[in-house]
Amino acid sequence: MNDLLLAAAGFILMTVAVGFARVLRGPADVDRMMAAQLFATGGIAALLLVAHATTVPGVEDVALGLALLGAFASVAFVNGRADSTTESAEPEAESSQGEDRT
Amino acid sequence: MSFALDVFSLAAIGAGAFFFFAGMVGLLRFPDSLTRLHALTKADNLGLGLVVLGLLPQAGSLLAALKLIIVWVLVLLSGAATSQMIGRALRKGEDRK
Amino acid sequence: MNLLPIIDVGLALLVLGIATWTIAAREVFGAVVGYVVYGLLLSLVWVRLYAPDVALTEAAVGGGVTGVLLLTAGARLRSGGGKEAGEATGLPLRVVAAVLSLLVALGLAAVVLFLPEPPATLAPEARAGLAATGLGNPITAVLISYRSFDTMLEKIVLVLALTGVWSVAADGAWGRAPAPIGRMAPDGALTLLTQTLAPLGIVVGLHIFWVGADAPGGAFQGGALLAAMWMIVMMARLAEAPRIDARWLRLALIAGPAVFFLAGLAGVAWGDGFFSYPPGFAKPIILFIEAFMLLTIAVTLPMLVAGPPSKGAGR
Amino acid sequence: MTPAVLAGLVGAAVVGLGLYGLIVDPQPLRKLLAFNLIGSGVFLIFGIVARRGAAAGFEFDPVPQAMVITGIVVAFAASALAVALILRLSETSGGVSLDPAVWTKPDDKGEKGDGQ
Amino acid sequence: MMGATTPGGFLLVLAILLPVGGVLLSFVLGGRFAERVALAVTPLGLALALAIAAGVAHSGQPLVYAVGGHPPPLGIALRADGISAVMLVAAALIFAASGFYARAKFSTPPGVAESRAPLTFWIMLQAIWAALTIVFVSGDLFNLYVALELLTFAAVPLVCIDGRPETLAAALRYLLFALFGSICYLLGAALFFGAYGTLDIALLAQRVHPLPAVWAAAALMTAGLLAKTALFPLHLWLPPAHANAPAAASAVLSGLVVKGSFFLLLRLWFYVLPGLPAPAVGAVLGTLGSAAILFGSVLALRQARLKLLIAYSTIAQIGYLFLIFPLASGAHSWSADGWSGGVMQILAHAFAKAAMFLAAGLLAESLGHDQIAKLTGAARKMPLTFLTLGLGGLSLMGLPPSGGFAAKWLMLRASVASGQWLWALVILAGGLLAAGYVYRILAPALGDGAVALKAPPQRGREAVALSLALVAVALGFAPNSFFDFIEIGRPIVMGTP
Repeated sequence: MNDLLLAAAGFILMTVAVGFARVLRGPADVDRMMAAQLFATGGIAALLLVAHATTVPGVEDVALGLALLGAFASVAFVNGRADSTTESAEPEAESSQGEDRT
Repeated sequence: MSFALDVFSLAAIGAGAFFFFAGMVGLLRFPDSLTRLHALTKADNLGLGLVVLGLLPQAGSLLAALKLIIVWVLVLLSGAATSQMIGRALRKGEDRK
Repeated sequence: MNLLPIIDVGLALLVLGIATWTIAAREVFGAVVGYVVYGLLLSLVWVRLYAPDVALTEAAVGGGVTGVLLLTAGARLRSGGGKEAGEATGLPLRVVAAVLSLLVALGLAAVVLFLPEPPATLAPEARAGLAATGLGNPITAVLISYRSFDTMLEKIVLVLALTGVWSVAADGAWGRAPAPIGRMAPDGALTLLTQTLAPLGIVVGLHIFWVGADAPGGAFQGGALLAAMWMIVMMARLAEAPRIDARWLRLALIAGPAVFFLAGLAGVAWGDGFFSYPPGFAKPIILFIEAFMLLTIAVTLPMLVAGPPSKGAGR
Repeated sequence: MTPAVLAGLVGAAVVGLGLYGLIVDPQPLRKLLAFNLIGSGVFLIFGIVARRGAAAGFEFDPVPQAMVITGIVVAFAASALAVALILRLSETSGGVSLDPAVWTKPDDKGEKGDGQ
Repeated sequence: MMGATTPGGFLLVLAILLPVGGVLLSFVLGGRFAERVALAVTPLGLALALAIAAGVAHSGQPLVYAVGGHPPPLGIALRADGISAVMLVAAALIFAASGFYARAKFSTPPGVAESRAPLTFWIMLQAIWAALTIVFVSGDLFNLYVALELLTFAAVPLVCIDGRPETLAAALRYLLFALFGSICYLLGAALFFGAYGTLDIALLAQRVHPLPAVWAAAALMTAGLLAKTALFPLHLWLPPAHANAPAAASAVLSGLVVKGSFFLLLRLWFYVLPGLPAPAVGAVLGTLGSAAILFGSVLALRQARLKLLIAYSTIAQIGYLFLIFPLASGAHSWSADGWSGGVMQILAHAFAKAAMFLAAGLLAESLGHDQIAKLTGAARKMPLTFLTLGLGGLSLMGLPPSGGFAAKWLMLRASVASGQWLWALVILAGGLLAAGYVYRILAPALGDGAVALKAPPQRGREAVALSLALVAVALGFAPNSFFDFIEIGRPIVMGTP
């Protein structure tokens, strides 16, 4: 049973690793973000499987943390790229940074 | 009984692994970002969902099982919302890619 | 169990590959994406090293919050119009650097392979002291009891880092709030996500803090998750960063180290000396200290990411 | 090869990679990223020290693991301070370089440069 | 025993907690209170430092305190020996002087509840004090790592407190060097722990063997600390950082902060690794030190700005410190001279350099610039300031009577007695070069000419700077009992294990 769980974990890990090629290739930043998101989900799945097979305590909590942070990172990605992919960012919030301080 | 549960677990996890594979293929092979996004959401939601489903019978306690489900819900939530945001960003910035 | 080594080797190669990408990537954004993924993979490695506490910290602080910090920085640099590029390093220096790095890596690998046997450890001592603390998680015992002094000073480091971040503000901006880290106009999907995610995340963060006395988790990990939730709320523009001269903020920022400090001194009055907890009361005192540290971490990390006060904000 | 040894080798390699990036990359933000990589490699080496120290019913030695947790928080604080300096430098000088020669908007509030 | 608390050990905790508490209180109260708290902390800190010195002198043994009642290896022990006590007192004096001196520049302006530069300055000043106190008394290598980081985080914002791009770039460069240094140090600590399961200095000293892991750890820690101490060729960050900071901060940075990382090098090689057969290490460090002396002095000779000249002089004077490694190693008859000379050099340079930076700050405020070429005749207008520069310069050159003379004389004796002639030549050459750059400051200033003062310097601040220079001179009269005192707790080689 454990071997099969590990095999599944290894397979998923390998799969998302190949998907990481999208991070390398792009072309757009959103593609990179999507690959990262796939990676996060796959990583969580692999973590759960490996941990179950090796009986490390408290791994559900680690997975919970990773899931939360995955969402957090995706939001930050979208957030960080909003300006360079769209024109709709708030002008005042941003320009206040560059101009007022000089 | 436990044998049947094991078979169920393995089947679900195997199916989950397959969806990850499908998501990866889509991510790499599909021609543009929007269709890739489509492939990705399938893998996210179904792949992890099936793995979690498969692990549920193996979870030691009710709390552990609950946590597994919350993990899935969290990924589902963030996946849905971020893919919508990504989609919108893509639509707005189509010419700038 | 002969599959495990294969997975380990695969994981190791993957970690190395992604680390290489973060160094080699041409653009900052791509490198930071790589770094966040790298942080996630590292937490898998930490689980394989039987270190779930570290895995959580690495995922939350190492990958998550640091990733967002770098990402926000990259975005702000771009929007400020600053050039990111310096002149590229010449080939001779690259070769020298490569050789030097390779030698360091090889030397380090050799040293790691030939660490003296039998392995040195403090695990028995840590086990022996555990009963007196009433805790089940030895790492929490190390952090809040055996080496409490380090932990308190590390909280002071956070206070100093924040003072340092604030200190680069323009003089006229002092006292105001940091510029928003959310850059988008309020977004329906993001608002909805935040409204469901944040409460769930807060529950998870508090849970991880609470179980930390006996299971993996604790104030660091829980606090970092709460911090991430506050940052999401700020990114969704559901709340803005507070003014830096707000009294409640200052109090929250020093609550952890201050309570730690006072608990240490209380040990002088009622225990056996500085930072000794009276027997029988150790666990409640430790949880009390941790509760304030949780607060301080949850408030400090987002403020560190938000940056110095800005003239445009917090009117 | 045990996972601990493997992780140690990864740690050593990551330290080397980060060192290369730190020396070669001219952009301060990328230097910071490289610094974080070195940090994670160092933490991994603490990690294998902890794993080797499994004894007394623990699967790990908790002392070095606790040190890693402290170290991660300190490294984050360092990154935050560096980011603040980098952003402020780019605002005041119009460029993010340690070399004043490439600044586009030299701030003339200061009385003089290096006096060379 | 080694890790057990001794009477008076609690003083060490108090000495650390006082500035730490000051930081927290200043941060939360903010505004004018930061200055008041910092100034209130100063005399108390000096009193504690003196009490610790008295305790060490009285018992003739290091004071020890096991924090939390957990003795090493599990817990952290604080230890103050002779040099810790001396450094604590020196630091307290320099902090008191800098704090008093800085009041004119860093008081919160009226009508404002809180402003940026004063709050930053007073918090960071106390934080540097806290960090240095830990550096001087902690007995645990990881605890010392946290202290090193505290020191970095406190020192960097002081460099760029005026917010100009030059100073921001200097601060960023300083931060990157310092972080690199810390991470190397931490890696060394990981290897020490991996080899021996403890990071307690006294326990490690008993356990270390010449293993690959130990050599690697020692090399990494040394490299990291060299970067933080700005030893040639890792000195690039220092001159812009020290020369651009406000004078009160420069005094602390140049006089004390670089000594913090140097102090850890002493701890590493003379306390953790006395059993390591390492003559080559002494030779390498001595050679780098010699290069720093010559290189730093020559560059100091070529600077046009006074503060930059003083900063480059720091690089040269740091070079002298590293001669302690070849001159004080082992248990030879001459190594006590080398040790005394090295410690005396730390102290003499700390006071002389702090005094000179404060004086240079007064000069820059009064003249509106610090260009050496335009100082002609300035000494007549500001005699006390130039007296300070002259007395500090006396100590840098190593002319009697001064602490610098005592330090260099002892080092010369050790190098002659040990037959290491090369170091003697370098010490003499460095003295000549120092005479050259001090002459460059004083000669035009003493000549005829008319400079216009924007404002006369404040007498009180001149007196503060002068008093530090007088301490540097007075160190030249240190009695033998002083040198016995700094030997307390120094592990002289007990033979290689």
